[in-house]
Amino acid sequence: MSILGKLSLESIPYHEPILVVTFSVVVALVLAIAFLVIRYNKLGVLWNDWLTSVDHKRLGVMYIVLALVMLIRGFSDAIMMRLQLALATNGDPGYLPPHHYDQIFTAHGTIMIIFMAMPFMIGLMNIVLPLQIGARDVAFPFLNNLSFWLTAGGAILINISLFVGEFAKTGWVAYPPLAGLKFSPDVGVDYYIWALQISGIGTTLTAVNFLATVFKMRAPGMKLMDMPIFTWTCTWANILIAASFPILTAVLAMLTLDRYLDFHFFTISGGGNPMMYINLFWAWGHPEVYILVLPAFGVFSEVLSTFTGKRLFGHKSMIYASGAIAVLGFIVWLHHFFTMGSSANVNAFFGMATMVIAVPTGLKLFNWIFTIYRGRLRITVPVLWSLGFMVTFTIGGMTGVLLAVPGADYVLHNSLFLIAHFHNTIIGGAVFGYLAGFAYWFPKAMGFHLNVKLGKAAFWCWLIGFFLAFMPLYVLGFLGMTRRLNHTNNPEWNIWLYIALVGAFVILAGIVFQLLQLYVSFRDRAQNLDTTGDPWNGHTLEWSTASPPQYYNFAETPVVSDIDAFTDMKEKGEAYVRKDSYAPIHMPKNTSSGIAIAGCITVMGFALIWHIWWLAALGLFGAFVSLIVRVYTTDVDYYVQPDEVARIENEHLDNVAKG
Amino acid sequence: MILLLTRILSKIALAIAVGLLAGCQGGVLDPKGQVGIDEKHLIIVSTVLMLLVVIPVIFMTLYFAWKYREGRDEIYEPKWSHSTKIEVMCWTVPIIIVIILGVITWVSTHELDPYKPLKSDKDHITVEVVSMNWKWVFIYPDLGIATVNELAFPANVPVAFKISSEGVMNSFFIPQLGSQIYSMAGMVTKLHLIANEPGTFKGYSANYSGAGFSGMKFNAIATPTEAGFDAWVAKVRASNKSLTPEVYAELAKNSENNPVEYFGTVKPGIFHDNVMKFMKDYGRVEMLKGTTFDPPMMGDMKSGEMDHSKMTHESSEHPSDEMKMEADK
Amino acid sequence: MSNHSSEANSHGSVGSYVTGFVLSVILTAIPFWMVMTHAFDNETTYISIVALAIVQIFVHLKYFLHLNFSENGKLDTYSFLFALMIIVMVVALSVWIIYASNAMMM
Amino acid sequence: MSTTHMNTHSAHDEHHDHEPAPYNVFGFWLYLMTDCLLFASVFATYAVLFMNTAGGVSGKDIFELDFVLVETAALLISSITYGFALLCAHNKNKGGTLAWLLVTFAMGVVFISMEIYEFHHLIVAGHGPQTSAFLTAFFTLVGTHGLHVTAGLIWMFIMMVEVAKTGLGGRTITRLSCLSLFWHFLDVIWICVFTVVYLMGKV
Repeated sequence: MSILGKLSLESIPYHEPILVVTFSVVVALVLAIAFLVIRYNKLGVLWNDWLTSVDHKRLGVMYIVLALVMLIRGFSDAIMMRLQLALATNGDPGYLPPHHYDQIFTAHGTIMIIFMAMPFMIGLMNIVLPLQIGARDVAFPFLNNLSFWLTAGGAILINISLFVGEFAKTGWVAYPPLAGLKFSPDVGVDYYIWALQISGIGTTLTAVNFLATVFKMRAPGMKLMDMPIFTWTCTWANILIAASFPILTAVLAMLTLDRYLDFHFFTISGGGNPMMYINLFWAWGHPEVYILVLPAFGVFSEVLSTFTGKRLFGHKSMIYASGAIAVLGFIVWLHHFFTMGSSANVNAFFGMATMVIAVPTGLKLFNWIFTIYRGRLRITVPVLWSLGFMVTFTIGGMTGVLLAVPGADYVLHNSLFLIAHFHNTIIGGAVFGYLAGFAYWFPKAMGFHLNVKLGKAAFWCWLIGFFLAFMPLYVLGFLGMTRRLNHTNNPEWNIWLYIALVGAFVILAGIVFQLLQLYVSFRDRAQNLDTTGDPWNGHTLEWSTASPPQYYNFAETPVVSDIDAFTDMKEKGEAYVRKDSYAPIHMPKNTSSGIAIAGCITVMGFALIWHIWWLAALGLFGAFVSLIVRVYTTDVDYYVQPDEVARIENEHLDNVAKG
Repeated sequence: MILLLTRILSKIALAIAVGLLAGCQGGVLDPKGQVGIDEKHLIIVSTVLMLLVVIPVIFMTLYFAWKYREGRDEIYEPKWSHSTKIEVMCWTVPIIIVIILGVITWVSTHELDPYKPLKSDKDHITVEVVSMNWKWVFIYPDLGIATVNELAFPANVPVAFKISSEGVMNSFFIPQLGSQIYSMAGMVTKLHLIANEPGTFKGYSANYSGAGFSGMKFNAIATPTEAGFDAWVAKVRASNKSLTPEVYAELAKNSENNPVEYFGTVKPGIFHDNVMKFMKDYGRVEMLKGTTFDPPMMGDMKSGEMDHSKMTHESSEHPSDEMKMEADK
Repeated sequence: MSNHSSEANSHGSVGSYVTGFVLSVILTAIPFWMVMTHAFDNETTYISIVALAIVQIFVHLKYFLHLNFSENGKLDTYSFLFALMIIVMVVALSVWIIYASNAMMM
Repeated sequence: MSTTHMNTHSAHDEHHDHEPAPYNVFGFWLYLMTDCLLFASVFATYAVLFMNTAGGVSGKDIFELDFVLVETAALLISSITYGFALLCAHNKNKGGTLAWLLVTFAMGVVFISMEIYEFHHLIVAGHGPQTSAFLTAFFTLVGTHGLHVTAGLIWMFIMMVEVAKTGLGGRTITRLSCLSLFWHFLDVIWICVFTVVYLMGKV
């Protein structure tokens, strides 16, 4: 074997025009960004203030940038698939042969879940959660930076697969034996494994980090049950991450051993049992869905409470409902494979357990409804997303319960009905929530408002596009169309496939409006500054800081005595009080160790994909050395001096007074 | 804005309703077999039950959002955040519906268990199904014939499918007849279906299995009479091809969009042999009664294995069975 | 005020370590003896070794890992108990699913 | 200052390198909980695959309980010696800490050497992890524990160097406490391993 393992010039798909064009565009974009950065002399800023930052707010912004970039990537895949299915009817092969098409739907699923939704949710959590509990930062700021770079490393790997080698052709669940070496001898599945493994470890570390933050660093006076609801739902999500991602790590490691060392976990010879992969995969995969959607539930709660100018209805029952969803999430995973053929008792048990989850979820909907009841609802962009969610998600929940009835699932499983259902919950639930959170907290994170008109345009395109794109899939499911088909030959289906394509283009318009909104808002930011730090008359502590928040968050740790801590302070006249003197603030220094460690691990992942063993060993060694260097570096923190704090605080308070 | 939303939604709902009523031919809502009919009823009943909550929720969302929007002179109670009455209602209504659904689920899951033979005064026809890359092989052990990508049986006669795979996992699915079930190498899943009326129904693999997956289609022909079925059998028998282990191995190689093929003769027990070549690797140890690893199924499993040797007709003479015994030692 | 005082409660003493050690030696020796000598029938042996293992795990948790329900230590304990609950659910249900499937498919 | 919260508390601290210990230890404990789940998955897999011997050897044929008993003894002894090391560390007894750490390290090495010997012995005898699903699951489960012990040993070695060089500062004690959790946690895993794999396999 050569020094580059399996890697050779033939691994570059230069004969595929679509990929070559994509590659050129990506290279052009990267060069353009690099040019702009250098032209405006921002390289230092980029490196010192962002890439090496341990500040949770900046890491949050970087997570969301990553999520948006991956959203574009994943959505391009979606448009290509819809186009293929609209073209490849009546026996026409379409423009994407299976070899390419199969990679696209695999990449679409993997990217949207692991590299779009997860970073978006973790990004919002990063920006907001420490502020909401009145903390200076997370418990382990450096670890936070490392987690981000591990996630980014995974994202980089999965995108490299576009241009070097190929991605998995197994579907995003990568079931063996199809994902085993016998049926997938190429590097695609290895890209899948290492991208997920590396980012998954980053995610686990994030959960540990935020759990320690929440349990140990709350502002004095804030009891657990008094934590803001977004913090609570994120906490449940983190508990789920900590409890479920290790299962993914384990199952991927087993698949790795099968593929690399000829082990027999899931092979069909040697006594391996592929059903165990399916089982463990979904033991992670189902909680994963709740990891995505619970924080979104938290966003809607915050948004509705803020924009009705009203306390959230049933704060406690919201917390318990989220907890019930989180715990029950661990006893329902079999509903992803009722049709595997386990016994009727097993299927019935898991079906009924799944339905039980509908109760706390339904309760949440009622709580939101009664939060609006007797409020003063301001129809802002975040509220539109929330209302759109409540309507859309209810439908998704209903179809979900239907799929939880094994007898119904026997005919709906793996059909487009299933595809429609989970897009209904993930888009209508999670993504709408993230976009609501994006609009809600944008002024807080960036210091200026988003353009409202474009925001509303984006919302309506998303909502209408969603219904156009996915309601036809429900119909197609009833018509018996199964998922992951490359081409079809059934005239009954055509019209619905065309409508779905139109829907995808309407969603595209929504994404374009969203990007346009970012551009226009940035261009006009001088007119739309948020000077007070509290643009929506918010309830929770993040609104008590400036926009964007001071890098140390709070000059003095706030003392909390109510669920709506900031409303309480405003009512008591304790908000915006000028202090005579401040204490010095202990802060962590930025560090490049996170990039170094995650970079080495990413190199190791790439080397393992291509069987370049020496490079893999080098990467592992590099990561170890970087870690040791970091651990024994003593110059990791500094103090912000009181006069500096006083200057920043007074400037903020002056702005508030003016506003 | 909200009004617009409702209008759009109602339009879409209307479109779907019309579409479902008018254009639902050939799907799972147009079932031609008892299993499918039961499942359609199950879908409808469950949906209606859930609509009891879903419609009020959607209505209340939009109505409250409209009624309590800013600028209208409605009651405003910023600190109102708890009402035991409402909370009790919010818990009980969904709980009641879920209990009803739960009962339906329990009963229907046992009723529609794919392993459960169908009640009928006629004897089952047994078909052994093997999914290969990328085609379906149907073996009629009692008739000694086999086909590729074409399945036939008389209407109103229950069919017992024994399903396995030659490698990758697939899912055996004839939407108009009802349930699907996975096909896995080294495993035999079972499915019982019946056609209540004659016709040609489309069959698919519902579980993605690689490049040629889209072409894994077959026609399931329910002949009007048993005589019609006999004629079909005679047609297959007329083929001079024979499904021997060598032909089977050749067939198992990757191929896409296979045409229909008939085999007039079949080596007896070929299905069993090919399942066993994977299953032999499963050993057994004595029962672990009274431990943490004491699943109630262990007992069933033993009998399941015995069933298995019963299910093939001349199992005892198979060399593969001896291999299994060896593995079991 | 001081971290050290709160730490001091939780890192044990020579006495507690020795107690834990002696208990674990006993709890290890018995199951090994039971299996190595085949002194009992299989069923009794299975039940006993599992029970002893569970007891020994709790001995380790108490004497070596210092889990307790004090103000400082209860979070650790609760997080462990939660993990334990998830483990029991995941392992038990996984085994149930696969054994039931095997039983149906063989 | 009325507040005694950790956040502001640390601001008054004189030592720059003093990290608030409870965060770290609690954070590390949470990491260990995630590790628990990882092991649980591997255990579940073992429970599912242990019968699938592919006609090859089963646990009854290859496990040697007296050997495992010695391994277990080594690990158990290393537990109490690590406890003594930690007690010494809290009493600022540098020499005692180093000595007990060394004993612990030696015990760990004994354990790992025996495990490597066992693995090597099995592979040479033709019972490698590629032979059957049972052996795959066995090697992976026991090997994952072994890898953790190895990582613990590397960490312990680094800590010995740290203690020898810098003494027993607050940060070092925190790290020793984390390692203590790790080391005792591996004991708990080992209890499950010897019970589920070796003892139950041999009944």
